[in-house]
Amino acid sequence: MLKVRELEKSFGGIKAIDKCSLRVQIGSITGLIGPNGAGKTTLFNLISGVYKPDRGQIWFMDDRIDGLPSHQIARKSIARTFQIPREFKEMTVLENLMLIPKHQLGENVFNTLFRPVDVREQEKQIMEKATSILEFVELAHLKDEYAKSLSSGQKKLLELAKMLMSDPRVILLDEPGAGVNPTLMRKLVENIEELRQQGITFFLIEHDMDLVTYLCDKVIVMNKGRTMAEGTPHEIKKDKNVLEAYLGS
Amino acid sequence: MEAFIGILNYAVFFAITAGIFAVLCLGLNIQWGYTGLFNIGIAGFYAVGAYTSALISGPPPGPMDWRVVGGFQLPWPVGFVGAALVSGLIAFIIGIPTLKLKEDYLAIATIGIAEVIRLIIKNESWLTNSVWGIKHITSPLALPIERGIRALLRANPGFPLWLQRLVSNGYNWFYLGMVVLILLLLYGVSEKMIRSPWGRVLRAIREDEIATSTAGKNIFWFKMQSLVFGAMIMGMAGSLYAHYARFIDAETFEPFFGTFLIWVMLIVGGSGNNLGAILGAFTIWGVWAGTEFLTHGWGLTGYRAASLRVISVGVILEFILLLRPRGILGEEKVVSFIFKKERR
Amino acid sequence: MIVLNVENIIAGYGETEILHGVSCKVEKKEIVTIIGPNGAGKSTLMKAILGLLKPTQGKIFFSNKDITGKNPNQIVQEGICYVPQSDNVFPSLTVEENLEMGAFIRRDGFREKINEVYQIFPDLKEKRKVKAKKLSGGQRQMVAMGRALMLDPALLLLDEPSAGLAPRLVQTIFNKIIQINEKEVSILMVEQNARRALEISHRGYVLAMGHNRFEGSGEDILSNEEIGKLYLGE
Amino acid sequence: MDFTSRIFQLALYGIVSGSIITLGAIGLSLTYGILKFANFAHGDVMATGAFLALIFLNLFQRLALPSSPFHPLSFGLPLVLAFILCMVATGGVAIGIDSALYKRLRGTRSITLLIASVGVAFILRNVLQFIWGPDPRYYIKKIQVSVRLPILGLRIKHDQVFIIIVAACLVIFLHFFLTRTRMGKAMRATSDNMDLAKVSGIDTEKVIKWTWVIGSALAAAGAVLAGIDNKFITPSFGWDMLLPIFAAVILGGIGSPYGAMLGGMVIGLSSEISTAFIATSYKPAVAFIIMVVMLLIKPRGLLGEK
Repeated sequence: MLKVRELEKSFGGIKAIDKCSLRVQIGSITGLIGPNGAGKTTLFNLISGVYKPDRGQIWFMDDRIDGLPSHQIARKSIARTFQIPREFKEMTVLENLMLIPKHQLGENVFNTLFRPVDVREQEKQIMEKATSILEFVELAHLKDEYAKSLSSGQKKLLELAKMLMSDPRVILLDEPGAGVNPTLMRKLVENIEELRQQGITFFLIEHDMDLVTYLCDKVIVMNKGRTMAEGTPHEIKKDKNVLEAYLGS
Repeated sequence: MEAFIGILNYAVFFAITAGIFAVLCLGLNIQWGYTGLFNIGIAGFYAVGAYTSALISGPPPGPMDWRVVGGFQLPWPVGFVGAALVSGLIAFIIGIPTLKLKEDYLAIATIGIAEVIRLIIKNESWLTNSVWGIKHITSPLALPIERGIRALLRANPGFPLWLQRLVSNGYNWFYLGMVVLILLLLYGVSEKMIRSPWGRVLRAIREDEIATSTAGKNIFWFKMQSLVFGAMIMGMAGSLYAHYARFIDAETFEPFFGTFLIWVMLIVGGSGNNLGAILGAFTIWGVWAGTEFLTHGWGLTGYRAASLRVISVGVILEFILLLRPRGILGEEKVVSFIFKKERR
Repeated sequence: MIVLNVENIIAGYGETEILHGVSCKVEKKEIVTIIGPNGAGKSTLMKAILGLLKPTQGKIFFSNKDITGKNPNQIVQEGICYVPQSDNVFPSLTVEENLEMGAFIRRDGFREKINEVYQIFPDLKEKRKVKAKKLSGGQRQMVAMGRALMLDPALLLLDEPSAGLAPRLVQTIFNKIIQINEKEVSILMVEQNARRALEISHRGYVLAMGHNRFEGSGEDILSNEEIGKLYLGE
Repeated sequence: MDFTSRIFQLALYGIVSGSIITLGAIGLSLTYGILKFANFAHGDVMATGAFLALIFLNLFQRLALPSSPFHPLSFGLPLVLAFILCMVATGGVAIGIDSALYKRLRGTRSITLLIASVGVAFILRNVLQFIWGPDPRYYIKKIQVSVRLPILGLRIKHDQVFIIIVAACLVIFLHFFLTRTRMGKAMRATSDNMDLAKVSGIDTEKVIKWTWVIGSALAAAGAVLAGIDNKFITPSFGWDMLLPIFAAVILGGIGSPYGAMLGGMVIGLSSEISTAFIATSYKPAVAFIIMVVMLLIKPRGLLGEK
């Protein structure tokens, strides 16, 4: 499970995260909601190592991961998406995916120079995996295009495909629904449910309460940098404090 | 015929220099073209390579020198490897504070280290002989080859003049062969590396560092490898230069020849393309040589001619940036080797 | 009277064409909402109207005057103001300096106007010496709208005014939009929160893949089954 | 002279050279803030200013203006007029370069502009060298004797007092410009967010022009003051200034003009004081080392944000 304990982070004197504690159960889909400026994206940035916390702890399974650089957190199979897709523009779609798998032999120059056969073998496997994922998200016909030439919807799919390449155990989704049309949304929801069947944990920021209600087992509400409530979506919808602070009556 | 040999001999001289510049371009292409590392202190790595190699494989200090160390007269390959190692080490040290920051910081740090290296060369006479430079640097296999040439000429006094001229330029032919061989070798190795998963990570870093990092890649370490590897190649170019020119001093590595010209070469040729890097080096070195004839034709001499030539290279750069920012060749769309194999 | 008339414009970024001939109209005192899936070209249309990118074909008229291809500062001078979706305040300037920047091309009557803006957004008056980077999301949105109002625009363009705001604040912002409209400012907005936006709009357009798909009154669109299914998430 | 007074003496010189570095660093920081690229030609813009002043100076000396020096300074009306005119003219040169080159590259990656500026640096330096040659040119031939101050036996020249006062006045002027005038506020707004400035009706092209004019005029002022201090100028002056001004900007925090002022002083003081401990020829290296240390401990700089 993913556990955050008494986490704090300030920017220029303002506490973005203030003694925030929460836990995310393995295998669950947990939603993170809260008003703008509550610190949700900051929390994601702290978990994924983009920022370092000032105080407090983050645990994943039995390891403490707070303060680790983001590449080491990624290696613990915690993947994240960005609200705005960050594709590698001047690389082809296929290369965008092939970059993702961890611990590639060929990432060490000496292997490329002195163990070319092994490297080539692994490259072939990675390419097959990437191709099948591209088929899954229906981008296969674009595999040799520059990623920058995709439409914004396609970029969102590419982001999802990249995440699938990384064999994640936990996926942090930052507003998967933002700017996605309903058709694509349905596809995304289907994918999320299918992946959860395979035992992947989801932790997602979302504003669309309908989506949260439909998808999540548990919802955590954040306000002013700390958690103010948690429970099933139905409990949350009835919680008085939450209603007052967030949903409005 | 004699005129032709004159031109041919000039062409050999030209190709050696352009070849050394092409090596520098390959080094820069790894750093800038593929990784997006903005190194404008090439001259520093180039100089360190030249001096290291001269100190390892060059002659001991002469009676008139201020220099008290170096000159171990070890075989040239030792100097060559040493040059690469020391340049790489300096790149490593520079990389530590700057590679975690935005690209502009690396730029100013590299220009700074190049200046500091130039100050050291000018001031630390015990090591570098300061402004008097290091003279009589031995060229690899120069003694036996030149002895052979002399013997050949002595044995055949009947050679026509053009043949005598051709033969007496023999050592340059040998050196050209060596430069070309090393250039091809470096080209092959960097192509292999760039098309491997390693190169893919570098290109991803160039596109988006944060996204590369959240994909589990240690971007600092990859950038460091790229910086160090590029700097090592620059150091090798320094060694090639020192043992060809046989004389080095601080002026050799001033910012124009040591850094700026190489940038123009890479951008004109097409950064992100190793063939482009080599093509750019030969093209711009040709332009540079051509401007000499031009200024000569206009009767300009001394600093005026030199200034005008620098201005013209600057103007070429600006026009390329405005009109053809990807250079003559530009990067290929599909880079990794696995795709090429599959296509065939 | 037609305030804004966009006729068949084609526009995009560099080589990528996004709008393949889009038209729309805003009448005086109207609130018009543009909805459509992501990538439909809604924000691009806004940018084209404002001159942030130049249409390759088509015409844009504002109060019967051709403004196609003009620069943003000229278009603002004509009386169109724009509130971008994000990054819509100057963080290192104070609230009052932000408002002042809105009135950059205005030489007189600055004080009266700023008081008018403080009347609509009383919160801002208290914070007028505070740097905008210290404000919350909702307050920033208000600063951004206030900044746009400083020029007495005839037409206000709003790019997703409710994006990223808590539901409670969304209602406040929509109320402010109605309040602004009552001051005879025509409004053209793009919204993801389509239902809420259409409820307060006189008319709406549905955009898809860079083309006009549907056009009608707010109720028409809300009651259209096909559109409901596709874009309103039912 | 004992060690303490020697340090204080060097600190005094440090304030003089810090004033000059500050003027260069402000312009660099302003253009960075608004155009988002590190202008490597800024040092050579300074040098251009110094030589433009030389042209005006020669012109006025020929024009039979009253040329007797203002007592106790070592120069008179011609240099003062040349100083003012060269600030204007350098601003003009900067606008010219912008509209010929940078303007066309706006919208590409900032690093492309950076490369272009390296090209501009080499072009400017060699144009100066083409016209005036590599040897020093003199503003003032007369040697000025320094006066003794009543404390610690420190010495300073009247010209140097003039330099400090003029630099301080320019910095105060800039502060009022940025906080009190419409154009100054618009510059800060554009530096925050250029697109938003555009849609607010701010003519950002005009703001950019003003930024070039102010940054380059201050750079030219710094260069002429350096020329007054050293008595001579050379085309390589710009190159020599590059490391100190960049170090000052990075030290203060890139994009913050106030940081540039602070950074300029720190670099000026520490480079001068360092000569008490290491060889004078390594003075440029000191600026560099301070910069690297700063990058290691606080990469955003002293006054940098975010």
